[in-house]
Amino acid sequence: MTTSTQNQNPTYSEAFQSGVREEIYRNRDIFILGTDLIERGGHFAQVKGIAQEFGFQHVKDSPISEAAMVSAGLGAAMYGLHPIIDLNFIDFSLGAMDEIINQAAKIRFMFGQPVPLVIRATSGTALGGAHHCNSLESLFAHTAGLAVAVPSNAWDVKGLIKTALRSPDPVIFLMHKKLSGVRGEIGDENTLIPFGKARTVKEGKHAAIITYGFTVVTAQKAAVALASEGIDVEIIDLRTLYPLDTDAINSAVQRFGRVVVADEAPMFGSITAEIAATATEANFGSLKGPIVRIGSVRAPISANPGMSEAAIPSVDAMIAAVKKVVAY
Amino acid sequence: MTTSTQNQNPTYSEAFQSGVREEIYRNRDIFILGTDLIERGGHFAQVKGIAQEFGFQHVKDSPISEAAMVSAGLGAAMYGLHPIIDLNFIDFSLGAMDEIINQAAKIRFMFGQPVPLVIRATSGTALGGAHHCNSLESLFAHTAGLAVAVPSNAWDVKGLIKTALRSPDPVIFLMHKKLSGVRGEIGDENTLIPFGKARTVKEGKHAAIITYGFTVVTAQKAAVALASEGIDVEIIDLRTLYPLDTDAINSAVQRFGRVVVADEAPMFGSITAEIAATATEANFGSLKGPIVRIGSVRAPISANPGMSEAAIPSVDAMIAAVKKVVAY
Amino acid sequence: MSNLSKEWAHSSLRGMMLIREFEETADKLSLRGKIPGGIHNSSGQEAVAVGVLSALDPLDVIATTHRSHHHTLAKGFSAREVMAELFTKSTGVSRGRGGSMHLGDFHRGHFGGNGIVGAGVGIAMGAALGIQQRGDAKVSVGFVGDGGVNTGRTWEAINMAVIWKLPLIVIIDNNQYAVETFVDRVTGGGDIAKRGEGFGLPSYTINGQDVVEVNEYTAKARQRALAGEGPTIINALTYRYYGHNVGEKGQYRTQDEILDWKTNRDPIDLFIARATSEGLITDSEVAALRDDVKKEVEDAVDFAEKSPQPDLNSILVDVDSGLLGGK
Amino acid sequence: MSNLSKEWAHSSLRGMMLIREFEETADKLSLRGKIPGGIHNSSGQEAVAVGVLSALDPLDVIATTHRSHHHTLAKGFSAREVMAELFTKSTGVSRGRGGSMHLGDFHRGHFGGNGIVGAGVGIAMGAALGIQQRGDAKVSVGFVGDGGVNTGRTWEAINMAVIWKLPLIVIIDNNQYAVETFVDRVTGGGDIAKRGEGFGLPSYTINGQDVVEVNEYTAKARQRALAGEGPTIINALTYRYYGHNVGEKGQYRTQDEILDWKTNRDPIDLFIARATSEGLITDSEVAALRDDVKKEVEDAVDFAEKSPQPDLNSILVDVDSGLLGGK
Ligand SMILES: Cc1ncc(C[n+]2csc(CCOP(=O)(O)OP(=O)(O)O)c2C)c(N)n1
Ligand SMILES: Cc1ncc(C[n+]2csc(CCOP(=O)(O)OP(=O)(O)O)c2C)c(N)n1
Ligand SMILES: [Mg+2]
Ligand SMILES: [Mg+2]
Repeated sequence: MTTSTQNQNPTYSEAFQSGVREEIYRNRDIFILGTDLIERGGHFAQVKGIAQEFGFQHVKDSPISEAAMVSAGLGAAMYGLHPIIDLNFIDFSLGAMDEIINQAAKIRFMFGQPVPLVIRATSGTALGGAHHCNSLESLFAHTAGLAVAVPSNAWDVKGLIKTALRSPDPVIFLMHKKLSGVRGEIGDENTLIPFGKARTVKEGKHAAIITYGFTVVTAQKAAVALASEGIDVEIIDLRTLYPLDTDAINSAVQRFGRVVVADEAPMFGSITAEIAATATEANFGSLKGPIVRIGSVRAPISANPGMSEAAIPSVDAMIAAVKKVVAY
Repeated sequence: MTTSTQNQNPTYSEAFQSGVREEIYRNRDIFILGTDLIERGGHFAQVKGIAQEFGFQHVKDSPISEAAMVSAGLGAAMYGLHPIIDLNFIDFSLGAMDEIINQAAKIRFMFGQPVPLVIRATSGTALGGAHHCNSLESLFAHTAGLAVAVPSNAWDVKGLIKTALRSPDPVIFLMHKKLSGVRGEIGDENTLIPFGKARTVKEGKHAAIITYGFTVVTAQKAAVALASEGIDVEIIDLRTLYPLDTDAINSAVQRFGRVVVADEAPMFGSITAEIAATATEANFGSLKGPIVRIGSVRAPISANPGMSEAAIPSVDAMIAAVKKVVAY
Repeated sequence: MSNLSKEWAHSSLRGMMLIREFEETADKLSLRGKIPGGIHNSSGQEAVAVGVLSALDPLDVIATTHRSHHHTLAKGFSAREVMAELFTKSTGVSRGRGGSMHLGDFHRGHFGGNGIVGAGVGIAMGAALGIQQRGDAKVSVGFVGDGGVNTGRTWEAINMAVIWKLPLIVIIDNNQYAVETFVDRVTGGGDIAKRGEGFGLPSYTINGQDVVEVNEYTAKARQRALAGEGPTIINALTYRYYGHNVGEKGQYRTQDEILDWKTNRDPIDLFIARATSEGLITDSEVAALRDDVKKEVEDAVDFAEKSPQPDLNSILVDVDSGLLGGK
Repeated sequence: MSNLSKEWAHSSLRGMMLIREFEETADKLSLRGKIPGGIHNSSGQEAVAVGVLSALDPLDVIATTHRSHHHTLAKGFSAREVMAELFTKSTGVSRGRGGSMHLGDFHRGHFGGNGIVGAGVGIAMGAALGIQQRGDAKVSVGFVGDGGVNTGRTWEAINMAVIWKLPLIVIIDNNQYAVETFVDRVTGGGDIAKRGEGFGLPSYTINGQDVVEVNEYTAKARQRALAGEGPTIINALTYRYYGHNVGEKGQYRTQDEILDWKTNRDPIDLFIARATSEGLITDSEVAALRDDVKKEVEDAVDFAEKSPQPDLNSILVDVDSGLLGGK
């Protein structure tokens, strides 16, 4: 998907802008609400220029009130609009969990009426310490009523946000902070990416890595190193955690019988457990050995870069995991 | 553990009172803070009489301010006290998630100093509808820095709360609403139950059910029915979800090779996935077939009793799951 | 001569009587185990509900609390669909899934009761934002209890409504107790309206037992909201006759206190007295109304009893739209 | 004759100068990539930090925000241990794990900076409850920014402090912007002290550029807290000279505005002028202090540079005590 004219390609953040712009053209009910969006365009420039292009009605600068931000979006969505609530860092969603988990997620079930609401935030481990590096995706994926997107590249950001903005359901849209500036091709205005459809990043012969978000990059690096040792590993990028592409997962297990599931959330209780457990139950006979999981250690993320890096799966850990399953 | 003098045994709620009372005698730094505790003794009478016995300093009636309740406990714990923050229903913790997940859980890691804080709440599926029936235990267990207790009977309630009140770490203490009135024997003032040690509810010969909380009752009923068909199933009650008794889990997998993991949280992404995935990875060779999970459907809980019941694992579902693993 | 119309007086009185009859009946049914999970009885608080809702347009939005039968009936929902919901029957307004705490129908401007204290104000604020974004000539009303004013989310929402001048009215259905906790014991400053003023919006403490006063303040707040001037808080002092949840008694308030409110400040009695003395209604008309609401509630109970349970196979329906590929 | 002691004047001036020198130095180091994750520079806000902390006892508790170098230095933490923490070195006050936003040491009454806006007030309130439970003669101070006063958690905590008369002082380190958002655009009512009054506690808006005024109001609030009369809010108006995070500029405020504050309202200049005119300090003493803090910060940088990184193998240490059986 990367081309030789890479410099002309937008960044991951700009891909978000692009998708949102096109969708506002189609649907004037869309607006974005969050802190420091109008001038600054958000902490990651993810909505830069949109207020200037479409008017202030489409971009609202909010007080620091995460609970009210989400309930503003929620009430407006119930009224028929299609808000994007930009929570900046996903860490701050912890101040709006009732609004997300008790309200937004459950309203359709209770009242039979749609909640077309996107909650966007930047996620994942980088610098900034324990309060800015939470990986909360498994909390949201566990919550009935929520869809969860975790794009790993510009193309997917744009295609997935466009789909989210045409969906009547609440979507948690998680963008990884280490990918913000990474450039890549993006689709045109008709390129929508369905939720629940994984992407094969790279086909392989010997084993599969199932992953998402920034860990896709780690997997790609591992794949290169493994190739030099004659191990050809397939990489599957889930793109959304709910709906989850169980077909792609089952197919990988059935084809290889050797599977690594990886992400950078604390491994204990992460979504990789759901993937491994369900795939094992459904395809036990196909497995040459157990699905191997890798993830982060059970610890908060330190502000120290070395410690922060050490917490999450390294390329080496990924290589070791693949070798382990290949050796079955 | 039930005796013939059952009527003299305290209820599950009274067992909590008993443990807290004894610990306040030992340690005057303990106090309880929550709504409607002094007169009413809490919604489930879980602290009834304690204010009258120990004085108002040990029981504080709070405004409806879950975030402030937890931060009150947190700051007091950092100062050296040992608060019990009573959140009434665990559903209301969603209004204090930042205080629990970002603050209480991470402080020891960041500052190297203890946070002796217990957060108690009633949990699980019963009547009351979607906002009063969340099963959030996997969110807490996934969070580094938190311990999570999920007692299934009066004995364990008392023994575990006593241990929690002697621990320097934050503990989420989840009591199941359907067990509140169930009577059982309790230990004396020196009976502490360690965290991370499962209890064998019943030994068996053919397979094991690993579970906790109210689902232990479901498992017991299933075991009786299965016995009549000649299937002797072991039941393991985890008692705490973090620390998790991986020794007991591994032993069960190794001894039987046929294991069911069950709880009543929505199954997608629940702690049963962690248990199944990790146990499979560690004991693949011992398994006669995949670990089978049962849990609740991916849906909010309805106020309608029939729908509410239908959402969680029935005795029949438990029986079917055991038969499935026994048939491997 | 009265400044009230006969029509308004009759309909408001009937509205309050219907609520009272409904709640008294539901209480007994709940005690008899007919209503799963109990109810939060609003007997005594009728004037707040009817005073507010009679000042609104049918398409205005409300979002409310765990104690919301009165708001829902006053919004024009039928006793049948509300009672059936309490019974968690499929004919209930939330198809039996919501129960007593989760009555609602967005198409009719009812954005739901709520199991979470304070949440209704946030939702109402969001609806007000939706109204503003669309440029509609409507207002949104968020109900909250005296206990709910100590939740942070309530003030976050109010602040947002103030800075954006949203067409929001916050009604504090102030029955002076949160479960067993007296409002003054937990409310810093003790003056909820003053809190509101600190957040920059007009805030009035009014007599919530006087349906006319409630109506007038609400109408004024509605005008202000429609004029684009922003939100208003109305702190309506009232009283609940029953325990927090059905069957609860407790020692936190005296029998004398309860009796005093019932005898001297009952909103229905007060309004009957006024309407009668102002020649708006006769004793026999009052009696006829009483009969009428009694029949309506009897019919509602009958309807609820006979209605079917929700289909247990529908348990995964409407978790999400399915359009994103869930299941 | 001045009512200030020479000793207080010298130490307060030195405190402010140290902060300024520290921040100017840290800013450059951060731009050079020495400080992982950047910093929130408090240059311009020195009088709030020094004014508050000089009115407290060393064992009083503080809990603060993402912008907390000034509070931490004013609390008496050495430039070495703070700078080393910014470098995320093992010798830092939080062993390199916290970084710029998470400075703290409970034993010395510092309950931490915080990455979450508003969280410090809640923690300080909890500490105040701890103090009250123990019957200690201490107070607890929670810092929060102008942006932080729109978080619900802040008002929940304040309410709790009011009803229980907790020994809490809330300092609003009001630099008038939250990232790029001007306080008036997002603060309903526009008057933070009035919000406080609505919650029932004395609330003062004061000149945060005047270290003496800040000190006096804090001392008064401390007396009130120690006397068991409860919390106070002090809304101290100040200004940050740099961008929100290091290196940030933005168009949200004019260069004129920044220049005006720097030229006409600089807290250090103002205090030097006063102290000099009141005969508390001489020009050469000022110059000596300047030299002194410069050396202290140089030494701190040197210390930080030379300090070792945290041991990567310690990553699972202190996640929990291990006593409950976790790893
Ligand atoms: C966030 C939250 N905390 C606690 C509860 C439990 N609870 C339900 S109603 C109630 C009291 C509410 O009091 P008030 O707001 O005055 O309303 P009232 O019941 O008097 O109508 C409480 C504490 C809840 N539902 N939600
Ligand atoms: C709950 C939460 N929301 C948003 C942020 C992102 N953020 C960090 S600092 C800041 C601005 C805070 O402004 P203010 O309280 O005035 O403090 P100042 O930066 O001016 O010192 C924001 C929005 C955060 N850290 N926490
Ligand atoms: Mg009340
Ligand atoms: Mg500020």
